Amino acid sequence: MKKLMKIASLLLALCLALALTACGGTEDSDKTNPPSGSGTAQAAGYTFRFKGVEIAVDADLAPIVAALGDPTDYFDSDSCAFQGKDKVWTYGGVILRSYPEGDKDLVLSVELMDDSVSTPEGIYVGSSRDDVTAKYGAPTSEAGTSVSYVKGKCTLMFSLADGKVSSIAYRSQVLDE
Amino acid sequence: MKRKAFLSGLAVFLALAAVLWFCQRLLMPKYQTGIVEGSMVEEYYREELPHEVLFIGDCEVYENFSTITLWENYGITSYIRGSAQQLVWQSYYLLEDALRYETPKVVVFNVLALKYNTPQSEAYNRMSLDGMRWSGSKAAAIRASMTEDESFVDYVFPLLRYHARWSELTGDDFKHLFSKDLVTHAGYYMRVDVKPQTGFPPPMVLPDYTLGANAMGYLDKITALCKENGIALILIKAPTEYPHWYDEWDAQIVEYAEKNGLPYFNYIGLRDEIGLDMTTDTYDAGLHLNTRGAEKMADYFGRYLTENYDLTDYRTDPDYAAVWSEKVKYYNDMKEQQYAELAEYGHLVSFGANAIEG
Amino acid sequence: MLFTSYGFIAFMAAVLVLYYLLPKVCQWPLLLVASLAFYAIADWRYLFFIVFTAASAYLIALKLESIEARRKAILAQSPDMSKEEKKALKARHKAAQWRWLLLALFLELGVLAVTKYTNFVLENLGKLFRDGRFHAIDMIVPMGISFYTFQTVSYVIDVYRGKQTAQRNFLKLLLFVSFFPQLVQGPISRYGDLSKTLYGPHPYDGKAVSFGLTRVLWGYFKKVVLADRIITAVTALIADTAQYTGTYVFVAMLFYAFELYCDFTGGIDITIGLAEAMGIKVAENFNLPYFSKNIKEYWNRWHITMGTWFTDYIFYPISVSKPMLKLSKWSRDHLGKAVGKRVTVYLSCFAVWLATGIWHGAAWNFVVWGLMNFVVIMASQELEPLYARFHARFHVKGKAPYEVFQIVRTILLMSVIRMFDCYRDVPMTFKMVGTMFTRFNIHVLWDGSLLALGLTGADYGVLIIGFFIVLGVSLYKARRGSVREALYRKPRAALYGVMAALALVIVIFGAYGVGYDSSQFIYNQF
Amino acid sequence: MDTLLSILRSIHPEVDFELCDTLIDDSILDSLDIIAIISEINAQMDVTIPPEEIVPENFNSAEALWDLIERLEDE
Repeated sequence: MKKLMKIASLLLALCLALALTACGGTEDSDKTNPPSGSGTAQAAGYTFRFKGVEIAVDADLAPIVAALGDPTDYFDSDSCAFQGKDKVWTYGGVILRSYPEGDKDLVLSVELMDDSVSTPEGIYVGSSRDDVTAKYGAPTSEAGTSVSYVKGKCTLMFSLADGKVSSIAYRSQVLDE
Repeated sequence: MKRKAFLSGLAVFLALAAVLWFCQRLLMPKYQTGIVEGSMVEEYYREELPHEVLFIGDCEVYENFSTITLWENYGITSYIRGSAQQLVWQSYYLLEDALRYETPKVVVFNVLALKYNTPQSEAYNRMSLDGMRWSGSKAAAIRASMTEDESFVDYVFPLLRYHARWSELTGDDFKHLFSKDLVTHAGYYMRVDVKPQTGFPPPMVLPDYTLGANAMGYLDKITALCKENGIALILIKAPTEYPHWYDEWDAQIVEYAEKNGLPYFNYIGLRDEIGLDMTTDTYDAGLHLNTRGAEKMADYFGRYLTENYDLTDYRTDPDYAAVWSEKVKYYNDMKEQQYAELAEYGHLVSFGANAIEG
Repeated sequence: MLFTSYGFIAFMAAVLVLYYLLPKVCQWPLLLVASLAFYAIADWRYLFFIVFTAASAYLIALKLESIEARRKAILAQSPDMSKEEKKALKARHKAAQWRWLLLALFLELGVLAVTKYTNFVLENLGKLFRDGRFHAIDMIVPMGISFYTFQTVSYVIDVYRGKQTAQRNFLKLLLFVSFFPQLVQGPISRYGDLSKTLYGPHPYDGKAVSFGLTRVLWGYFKKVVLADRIITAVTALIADTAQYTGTYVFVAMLFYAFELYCDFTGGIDITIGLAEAMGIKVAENFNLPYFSKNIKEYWNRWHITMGTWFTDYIFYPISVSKPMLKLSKWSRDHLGKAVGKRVTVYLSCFAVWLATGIWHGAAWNFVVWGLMNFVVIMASQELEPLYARFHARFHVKGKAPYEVFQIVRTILLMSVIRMFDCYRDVPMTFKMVGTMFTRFNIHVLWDGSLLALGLTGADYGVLIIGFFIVLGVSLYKARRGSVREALYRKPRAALYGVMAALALVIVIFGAYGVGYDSSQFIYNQF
Repeated sequence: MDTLLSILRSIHPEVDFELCDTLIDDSILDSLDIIAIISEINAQMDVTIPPEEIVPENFNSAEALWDLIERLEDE
């Protein structure tokens, strides 16, 4: 019994000490982390920065298109039997597509069609395949004429033609289902 | 005493079963107004006479071919076993199901659905599967179609799926508790309004243009099933351009058709020959044809059918003529009603999106 | 396999039917097979953990008993032993038993500690040192490990204390440890209790089966219709701490109190009802806890089996241990009688509530939650003389309005403390509770804001009616006793009718299936 | 026995300990009372009650408790 008590009291003291120090720790980290559940940029995956707006796949589209201003082209289509609309916004060489989820539209994909824009890592249409692997490393997957990198819930895809990037797409994994 | 307890238990159990059955009828969506696509699969079983031509596939068949025109112009008896976003395996099992009732001479399959290789959406699954009569085909169709969150039991007892509708019941649910109205014309979904095609956004670049192995596997099964039953299979791609049908996909189908000795027509390139004008012949800016377009399409396709297949002209058969004249009447009545609504309101009010109840 | 899955319902039905169809000698083996299958379906690797725990308890319990048997044999062989010699013999054998007991505790609690608390310790070390040396690792936590470990520990200690003879059949002991209805969320049964009815044989008894199934249905009603419905709003409220402050926190608190009650008691009703239908008596875990007049009473009526476990195996051993008694004596002599009397109680209670908090979850929230309980219980203990004087003066004790006041006070107090297990972390909880007093937005109760939490008016209707049904049944139970017995005295169709009505209500109004995230039983994770 | 009774009375003055034999069953004594009693017995009578003896049968009445103390003294 004596031994048990000794162990128990030691453990108690340890817990208490930990409790005091760690509480301070939690407080600190609280300030650096944004509140969870705010649902904006998904820090985990690749994101694209365009006109100062951070765009991540599966993010709510409404605030993004509001911040981007008037598109050069807009298209929407009813899906069969009214299961929501698929929408496409075009801003010059950038195409934004959405899919309906509940009563919101989420980002399905962002496509970079010309060299007026580049990824935050500096790859643009016309970069060579070697440029891509230099920046992003070995691709997660390769299929036909494209290489893909998966990070978080985002697939970053480079289509290649004649050894050069012909288009770039940030794709939601919804597309692979 | 024991017997009495058993009997009262049995009575209560039967009463519970009856109430549950009634609730199930009440709570299942009726698909009578607005979203009528959910009624299509079920309506097939109301057909009295067999058909020589059977279409299977998604909206690209049930909105693009007027079965009534096929009858009126060629005496072809046809039916469209279509449903919204019908996936290839659903087409296969719906065909298998149809073969329990009849053996058509020609089956027409629209290839767009081959782009989907995996189960997609619970809502569409429900519309394509709930209406099927129970059989091994239905069970297999369910198993092939379920998304991750779905369970088979929900199909066996649809009440488990639709129980939460108690707070959203509408007049239709009571009115159509035991009887439903026809919503299609031998499977054809009528829309007479016009919204011209203006253009489509550039198609998405894909990482891989190979059609999925699962989807192509079911196309193989459709081909084999038709061969087994002596049915001629025709592959088509409807003349509408959106969702985009990639050239890479088309090449694969051309190759497949050649290998299997099947005719394949991509009607996108044949629009001029058919006489389609996408400024007047579509009701939703080019996604689907309207009735004007569907009649042109049917006339063109009917000619091909009569020239190439040994089909019977049933217009002279009094039994068929009687049944089909009713269909023609319903078709013309609905057309008249839709045109009247267009004239009065400028758009349709009891059909399509505007008719969806609150 | 969640209780609310179709799979579990089918599993339960199959076991029940087989249970009465097979010969009676097969009943407990069937339960063992079912329990292991239940566990293996969740993850077959879990089986290693549970078999290890059961096997170590089995072997050590036998060892403990053989040591005691040897002592008795020696005593019998030498009847002329002196009292001192007997004492020395006993001390020697007790010491041997003690070492074996420590080994058992080390093995069983060790598995629990490693699987459940490694990441907690690593994360906190990571925060402490901030040099990336420590980070959480991927680890499997066997389902219900806290529950079955506690059951096993109580078995070994009871054998050690001589209150229980050891089970000689390993498979029977394994069934006690893994009995599937109570595997994931308790109650924490004692071997002496459960073993009386667990192994049967049980001939078919229509009354027991219909009573058991009625209770199962009642559990599903609370769980599926009420708890799983209101949880949508609770989740919404605690997820957005920026928007939902002030009165919203109060709403979250009450909703969570209702949700937790329905979820936990509902789950226990399913467990006890299912066992009852098989003729097995599982200890009650609740006794109308929300009718308690103070926190101490509340903890005697809520999660009872956990409370008595902590009392019997932590509180008593610590408080009557020699150092504790010495400490108490010392403080009495040096610090006065008042302190001497309190020191034992305070220290033991502190230990118990710390342990209770940690047992509930590996997070600081739970530690603080446990200690808050400790503080409130001690405070009410200290205030008791004051209450006594107040009661003597105003003669309100026992009067209905005052009792209602006491009950409401207890519920509110418990609900506030419980906020610690729903918000993200400890500082956030303090902040949110604080906003209840600093932000005045009581209008959200009637301006339609509550309809933006994921529940429709119809949902609130179901919840309100359900609340009154639960309240009515509880009041009946408190005043007149068993509702099922009352129904049983009426023509048989009455009981069957209630069962059918419950089934119908669950099917139609249950918050399950597509469109509802079927939430796990809250207590599964403990 | 008198020492025991005075200990019990100091904790619950309102209870007639010579008559009552349902101290635990009727929840007159709670766990806090029990350890107060045990530590008083330890202080005043020099008998240690081990945890395994804390069962309802031993605490339901003053008499049962007295029997327990005598038995423990004897061992």
